[in-house]
Amino acid sequence: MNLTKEQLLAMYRQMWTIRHFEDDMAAAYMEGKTPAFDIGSGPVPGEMHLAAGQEPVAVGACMHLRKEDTVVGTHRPHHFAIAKGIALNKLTAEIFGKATGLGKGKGGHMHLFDVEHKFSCSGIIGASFPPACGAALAAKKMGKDWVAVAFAGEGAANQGAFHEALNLAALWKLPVIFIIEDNAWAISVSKRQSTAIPDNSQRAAGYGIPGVRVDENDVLAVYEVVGEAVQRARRGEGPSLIEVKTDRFYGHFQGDPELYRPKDEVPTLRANDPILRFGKQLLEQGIATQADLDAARDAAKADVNAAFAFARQSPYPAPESALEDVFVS
Amino acid sequence: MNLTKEQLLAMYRQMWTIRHFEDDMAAAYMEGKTPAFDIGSGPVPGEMHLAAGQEPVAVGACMHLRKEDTVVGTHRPHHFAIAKGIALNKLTAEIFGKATGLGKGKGGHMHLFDVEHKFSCSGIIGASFPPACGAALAAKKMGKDWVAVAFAGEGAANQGAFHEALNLAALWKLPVIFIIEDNAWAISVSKRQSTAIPDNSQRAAGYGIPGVRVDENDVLAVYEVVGEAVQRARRGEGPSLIEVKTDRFYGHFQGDPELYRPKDEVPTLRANDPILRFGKQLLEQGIATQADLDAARDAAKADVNAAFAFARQSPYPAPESALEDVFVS
Amino acid sequence: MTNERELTMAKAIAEAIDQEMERDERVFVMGEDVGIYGGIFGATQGLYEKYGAERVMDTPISETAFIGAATGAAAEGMRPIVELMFVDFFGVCMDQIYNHLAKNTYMSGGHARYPVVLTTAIGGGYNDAAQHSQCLYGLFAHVPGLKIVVPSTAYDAKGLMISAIRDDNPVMYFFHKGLMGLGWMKYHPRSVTPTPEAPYTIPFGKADVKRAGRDVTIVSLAMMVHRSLDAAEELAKEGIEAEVIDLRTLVPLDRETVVNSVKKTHRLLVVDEDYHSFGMTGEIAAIVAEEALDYLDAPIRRLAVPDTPIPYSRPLEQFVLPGAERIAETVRTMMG
Amino acid sequence: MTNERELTMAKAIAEAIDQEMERDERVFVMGEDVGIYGGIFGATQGLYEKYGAERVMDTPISETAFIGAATGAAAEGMRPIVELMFVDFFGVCMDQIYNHLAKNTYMSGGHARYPVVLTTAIGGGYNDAAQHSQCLYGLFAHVPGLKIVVPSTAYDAKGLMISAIRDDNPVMYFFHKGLMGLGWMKYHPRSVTPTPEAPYTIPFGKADVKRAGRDVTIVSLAMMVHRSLDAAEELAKEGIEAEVIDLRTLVPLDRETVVNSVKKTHRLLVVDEDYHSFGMTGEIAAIVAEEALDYLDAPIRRLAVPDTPIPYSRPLEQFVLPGAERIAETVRTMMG
Ligand SMILES: Cc1ncc(C[n+]2csc(CCOP(=O)(O)OP(=O)(O)O)c2C)c(N)n1
Ligand SMILES: Cc1ncc(C[n+]2csc(CCOP(=O)(O)OP(=O)(O)O)c2C)c(N)n1
Ligand SMILES: [Mg+2]
Ligand SMILES: [Mg+2]
Repeated sequence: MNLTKEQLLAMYRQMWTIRHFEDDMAAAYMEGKTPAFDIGSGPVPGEMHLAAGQEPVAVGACMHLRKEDTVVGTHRPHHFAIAKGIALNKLTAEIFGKATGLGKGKGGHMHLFDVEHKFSCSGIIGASFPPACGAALAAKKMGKDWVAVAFAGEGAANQGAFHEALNLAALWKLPVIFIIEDNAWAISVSKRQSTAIPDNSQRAAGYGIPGVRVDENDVLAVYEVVGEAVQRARRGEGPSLIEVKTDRFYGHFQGDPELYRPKDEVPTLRANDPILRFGKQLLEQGIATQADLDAARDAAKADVNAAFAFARQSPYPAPESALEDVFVS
Repeated sequence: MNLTKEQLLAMYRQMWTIRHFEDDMAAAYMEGKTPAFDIGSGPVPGEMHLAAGQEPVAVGACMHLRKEDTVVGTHRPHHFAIAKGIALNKLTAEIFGKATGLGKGKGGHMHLFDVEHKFSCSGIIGASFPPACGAALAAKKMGKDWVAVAFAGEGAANQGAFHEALNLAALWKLPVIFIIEDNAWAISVSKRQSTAIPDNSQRAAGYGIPGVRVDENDVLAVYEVVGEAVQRARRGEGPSLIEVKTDRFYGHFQGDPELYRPKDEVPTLRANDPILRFGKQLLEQGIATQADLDAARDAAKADVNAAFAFARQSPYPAPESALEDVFVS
Repeated sequence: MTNERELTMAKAIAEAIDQEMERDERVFVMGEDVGIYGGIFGATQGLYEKYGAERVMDTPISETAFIGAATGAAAEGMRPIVELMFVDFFGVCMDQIYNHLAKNTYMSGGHARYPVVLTTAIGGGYNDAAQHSQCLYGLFAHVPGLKIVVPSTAYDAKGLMISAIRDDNPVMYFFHKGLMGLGWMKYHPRSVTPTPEAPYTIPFGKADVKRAGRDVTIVSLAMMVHRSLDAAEELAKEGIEAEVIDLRTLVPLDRETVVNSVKKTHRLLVVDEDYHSFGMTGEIAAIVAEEALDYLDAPIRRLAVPDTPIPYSRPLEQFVLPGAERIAETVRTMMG
Repeated sequence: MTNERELTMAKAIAEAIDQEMERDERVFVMGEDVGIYGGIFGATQGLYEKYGAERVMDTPISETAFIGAATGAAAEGMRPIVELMFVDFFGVCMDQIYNHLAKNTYMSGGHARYPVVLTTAIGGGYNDAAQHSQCLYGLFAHVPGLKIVVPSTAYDAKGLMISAIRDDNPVMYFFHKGLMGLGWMKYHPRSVTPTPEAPYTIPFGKADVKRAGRDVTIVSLAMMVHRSLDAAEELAKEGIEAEVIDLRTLVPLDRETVVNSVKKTHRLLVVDEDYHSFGMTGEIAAIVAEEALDYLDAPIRRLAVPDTPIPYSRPLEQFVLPGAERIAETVRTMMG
């Protein structure tokens, strides 16, 4: 692993950006929803899927990507969007439903589109696989060494789209990397209840492509494995499938009573916080000082604060603007 | 293989029933379509997909099945229907669009339903997999040792439904057998052009179930492999995936110009006719005499003749009956 | 009715399923999060605890497989109730629904039966955006072979669900999230109604006149029934008496009640939370233009989502969803 | 026009694609059997020979993957033309079409562009039964975000295809099998028309009055335009002059031409090969009931597939598909 101190600290900081973002979003989400929780009230209404705990996947993977590379995310998209480099202001404003948001308030939390950073996502499970193939196909046709990454949850690996896209990508040797976040749950349904084999990366054999499982929720482990896949894709050698074990700290969505989840599960996961572990590692290996770490974390917090302030201060879109943008002209 | 002479001759005869049926159907299909071919004219209009050459798959597999077992076929369904034991008269009449047909003329060649023999099929590629899982689920719930078989072409193995159904069946240990007919073509698209790996049975590993490839278009080879899968399913040990190499003697549908197909392919395949080979084998092994074989073949031909006569003599449904049967009462 | 216990629509649905599961061993439930979770919108609450994982089955996120499996199980004599979590997700499994479940009976010449109830959640109003807020029942009513049920109250929901389960045909049963009476989503209080404990059925194809009136007919279903009733209350203060018809089922469709009402009121407004064009509002308007043209004293009017995806942001979503005020205003312009 | 060469609709479509592929490197074709085979209905004939497998790509039978890939490629600036072999198969890939291709532009606030042309075959009349004979354009016109093009002649087909390819929005392009002029399927001879060789465009949202008349307006599209014209010829012998409007595109929809025609003729018949209820005929009828109610001298009439799946057997299929005779007869009942 040939990462510089700057790069490692950038990763550390990005993980904190994500964590602060998700934690602050959790708080903002509850505004206007107490004492009586109503999903449609407050400054941030609708469903809210947070990725705290899952930072290693997004950050470890996207560290390899350039602006020209495409990322397609999921219904739980903030960590991917942040890791891909989307402007925090526009991202936050979109989730607050503001005119200054990525989609002028039309998309919302599950539908973040950034043409400049080539990011999109979808609330439909399994929907990330096909468009990532298309982006990769376009790169190939245009003779670029761009790659595309499709992220998905372990629950999504049982959708038909997974199979079709993997076959197509393998058949056409497309520069695409399929990354499965195995957080053990698809809402209340565990992986064991939904998936006939324990390890989705083994499904790669059905398409004749490399399949790797990362068994630790560790940013550097992800970085290493995804790095090989990205290099391979850039060299024109085709797709890879990677599954990463990761941890969902919050409920499936905010407000999830989580009755299906063993009581001690979340505390255990949180005790193994991947950001704290990474920080400790940087300290122990003498790569960074506590001051470095604190500065990174503080900078992340400042960024998030600024983005939330921007979002809150931004105006709502004009009601009639709902009628615009069905088609471009 | 513990097949009696009677059983072997029954299989031989059934293969001839299928072959005669398909050949006679090919001829009937062309009636009213010469000199100018018009897909909508003649006594048998619409698309027509024939399975001559693919008899080993249907006959070898269905030999293990009972009336209570379910078979779900494809757009190329005649061989499966015949092997499952559907009354030839009703089958033929349906394809001639007659009131005496399985579906009173409403279904037609791609939509054959026989509730008594638990047979159905569909013109949609990949559609056989899910309902077969459902039949198997029902058997399990009812505490029966019935099995379900889903047939599909090698082209269908790249549909999302394949993946979802295999996972579901494996997860729930359903008594279902997935049998892929690899006739090398999906209309004009070859397996190599459509499928990232050469052997679909390898995809079984992605679901933790047995996967077997039968590399010969041979009825006894199919019989043996499917037998193990059926026993396994009846014992409650779950599903299996089997791919059988087989040969399509006709075009994809009747009228297919087959420009995509190497000129010498069909003659080569026909020179290796699986029925003739099977007959020769029975002779050479002293199981049957030429007279036995001739009698079986003649009996098959007589059955087919009778069915076609029945179909031709049957009346068309009353036009207004088109409005009936959308719902049952 | 005053002494009867009141239920939310979610509880009424779960109770109907429970009673039918008790009555008929062949009834079982499949879907995502229908087990311990009790259904994301509570339609299966309590069933897992009572009947266990064999009869209340959580599935993988494989809608094509498990909805297709419902068809296959029904062919064997089982009576599955299968949940598509949001109707918005139909695109991943529509083939199994409309090319198979819906058509197999016809293609079999009426010989094959598929007693499947396909439940699904509809509706917006809580900012869940373009992929989680649609109604889409018009699209399913357009393709033949599915009975289409869309209740608006707990009372209707229970009776229609029992009818659905006992029907030997595929029934698609749409419940509006904002009528389920959930603890975590605002719901229209009028959806909570007295609901008898004993099982009862409500026949399909019978619209319900939720409010009688002489001046204008408002035809609607699901949430829009209540918005129309709210509007009708406002209008009554101004002396305008609106008749509010709740279609309850789109297939079969009760043309007679609609047409007779228009013959009486001479005015028709159709209100829908589905998309405006090529949907429910057009069909109802067309039927009246065919059968009661000469009775109309004003042009037919329609209010629906104006052919945009459902936007996320609150002011945008509120702009596209028909509300009581806009309904009342539209009626006023028709009275002039 | 008399000196111009005549083309079949299939050739006109293939020529349009060819000319645009020459003009714009970003245009490419994907689909099942679009390569050597030239498309099952000939819409891509000759393209593989000219442009090779890189730009005319045969796909696996994985509609979700390759149609979704078209969306992804379009986002990168490519301009894919992607074929869904029969519209009847939409159920295996509808999610990628309507939740993504159709909605992404809106959800992105208009920032993202998806110049995809999704071609597909429609129509019955040759006994291909319930899963291979549908029209279904009404269903796609119902959900927002897709332009819906349905040509009836070679001339229209070419101009509309070039417009479709140059459009920066998703366009669904439906061609009727019985209008393609195939050697192996009966086709309506009127679909073969003079067709200029030089590229030209036809704007979306402009209906074409295929026959002018004063007595009744017949609104239709695809094959039913020709059946209506056949009926109009019969009716003319009886002194009834029908105006036949070919909508050509459902989204955008040319309401004006329809409404103005009805204001002139005072009678409306809508003819469709799609299912009767909750579809095209209802929408057109509703628009007229909203905008030209007072001009109507007779109840609006609709002719369409009577809400049954398409049956296989010839007498059954002929019974459900509207034909010239039934159209003429319906018009006669409206004139009384
Ligand atoms: C096609 C489809 N089916 C069901 C859903 C409802 N749903 C939303 S999130 C979710 C669970 C997804 O699990 P997973 O893929 O593991 O992602 P995670 O939530 O764990 O990040 C489900 C079932 C959906 N959005 N789309
Ligand atoms: C979902 C779907 N896509 C496309 C088609 C069109 N189609 C009919 S048969 C066929 C090829 C099928 O190939 P395979 O599964 O190998 O079966 P075979 O015809 O070889 O028996 C195709 C693409 C279809 N019927 N359904
Ligand atoms: Mg998960
Ligand atoms: Mg094949």
